[in-house]
Amino acid sequence: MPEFLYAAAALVLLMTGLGLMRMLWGPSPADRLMAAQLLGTGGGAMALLIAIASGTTAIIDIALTLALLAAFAAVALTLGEPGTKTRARDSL
Amino acid sequence: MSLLVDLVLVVLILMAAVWTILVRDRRDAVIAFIVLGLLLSLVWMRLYAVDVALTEAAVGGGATGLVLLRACARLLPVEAEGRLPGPGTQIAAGLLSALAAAGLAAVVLHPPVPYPSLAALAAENIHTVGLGNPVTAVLLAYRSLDTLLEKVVLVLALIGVWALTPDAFWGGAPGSLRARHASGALDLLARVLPPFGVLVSIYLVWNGADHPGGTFQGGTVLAAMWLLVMMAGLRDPPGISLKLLRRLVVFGPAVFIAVGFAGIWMSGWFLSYPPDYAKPIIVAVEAALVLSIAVILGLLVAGPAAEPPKR
Amino acid sequence: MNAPTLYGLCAAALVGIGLFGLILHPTPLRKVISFNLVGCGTFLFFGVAARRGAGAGFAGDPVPQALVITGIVVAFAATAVAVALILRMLEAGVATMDSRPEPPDDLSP
Amino acid sequence: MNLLLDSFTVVAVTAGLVFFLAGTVGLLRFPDALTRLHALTKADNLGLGLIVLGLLPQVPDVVSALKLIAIWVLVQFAGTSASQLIAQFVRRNEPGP
Repeated sequence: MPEFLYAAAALVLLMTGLGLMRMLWGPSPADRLMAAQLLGTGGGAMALLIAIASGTTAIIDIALTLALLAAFAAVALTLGEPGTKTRARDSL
Repeated sequence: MSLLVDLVLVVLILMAAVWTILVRDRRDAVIAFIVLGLLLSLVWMRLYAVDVALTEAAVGGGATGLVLLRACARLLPVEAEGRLPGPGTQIAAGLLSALAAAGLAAVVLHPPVPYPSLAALAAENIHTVGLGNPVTAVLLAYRSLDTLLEKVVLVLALIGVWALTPDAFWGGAPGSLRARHASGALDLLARVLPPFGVLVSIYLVWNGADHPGGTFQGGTVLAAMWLLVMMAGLRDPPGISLKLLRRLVVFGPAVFIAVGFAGIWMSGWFLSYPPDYAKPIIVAVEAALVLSIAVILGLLVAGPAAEPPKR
Repeated sequence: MNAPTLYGLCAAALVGIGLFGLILHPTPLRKVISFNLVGCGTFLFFGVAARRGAGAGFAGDPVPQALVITGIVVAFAATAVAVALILRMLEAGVATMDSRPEPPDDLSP
Repeated sequence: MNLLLDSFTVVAVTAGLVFFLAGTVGLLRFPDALTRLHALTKADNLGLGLIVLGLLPQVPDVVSALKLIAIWVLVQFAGTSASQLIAQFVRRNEPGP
């Protein structure tokens, strides 16, 4: 069983990693962020698979932290929209 | 089979790193950097450093990305990215960097035998502090002076950021973190997620005594939740001259220093704990620190004051 | 080739890439990001050292791990200070590092 | 019994992998940002969900099992909110059809 779970972990990482091509292609920051989002979910899934495969349950906590902060980058992106002059003024 | 996971991870990391450097738009570079932080936390997991993986997931994925993206929003758009140096300089820089990397690779490929390790020493005395997690034991018992000074560094960094406040705004609040466009989804997220975040943060600190987790991880998660509330506009950053805020900032380090001096009185050395009470003292110090860390990290992201003080 | 060696080489490459970016980019924010890359590579070295120093029943030497945890938080604090400094420099109309003056109407009202 | 649980794990995890594959292919091949977002959510919901489901028979204790479910619920919630935010971002920054 561990061998299967390790292989599944490698596959999840490989597939979500291929999704990073979208980070390279863009075109918009939203597209790039989607690649990051997919990798976040894939990374969590990979952590869970390895946690069970290796019997290290502490690794589950990593997936928990990743899940908790999964939306953080998306929120930060809406913050990072190019500023207009008026907005720049009240952010000073 | 498990080495396959490592190979894929390394390839992805190098891809993200190269992209971080080469991409033209600085916001795209920050997104690549966030991805890199995420991948690195998976690497730490593969290196059996779960404590570090938790820290990297919280700081790399959350706080650093937020600081950088916020800065991007306030800097000039793409056309002012600045000119890259000429091809000669680029080649020279590339050669220099390759040389540095090759030197480091040589160090990796020829490790000393036997490999230096303090694991045996750490294991020898861990029963005297009553902790099950060796990393927490190193942070708060064996090398507690380092950790104390690190807290002082955090306070100094906050003073450094506040010192950049323009004179007219001294005592006011940092600029609002509120997202530019109101969003129901963000509002909901900021109302529902923080209770879970607080729970996870307490769990990480409490669990950190015997299992991976601890003050930094808990504090960063707590700070991230506070920032989420501020970004949704439910609360704005507090004025930097607020008494309660300043007390919270120094509360953790102050408790730590007090415990350190109590150590002189109780067992003869600064920051030494009496063996029978070591664990409760360490957990109390951690609980005090986690609040201060959360407040300091949140305020570091919020930045210097940008509004005139309210009188 | 075992996993720690692989990650050690990855760390060396990260430091090299970060160093290249640090020299290449004229704008301060990109320099800060590049410097963070160098930092990531350095931390990864500590991780490799910790994994190689595994012993006494631990899967890794806890001392380098604790150092890295401290390091990650301090690196974040340093980044926050650097970013605040960059924004303040722009506000004050100070020239950027490639010594071309910034247009003063950038951020000031 | 053990064999049955193991084969359940294999089937569910494999199904999860298929949804991750679908998410990646969609993200790479779909023509515009909103359809790509649609593909992404499939990996979030079903990919992770099926992997969690498949791992449940293998976890050593109840607390870990509860954590696994909590992770899935959190990702559901965070993923949904993030998708909304990204979609709103896309609508503001790209003139739609």
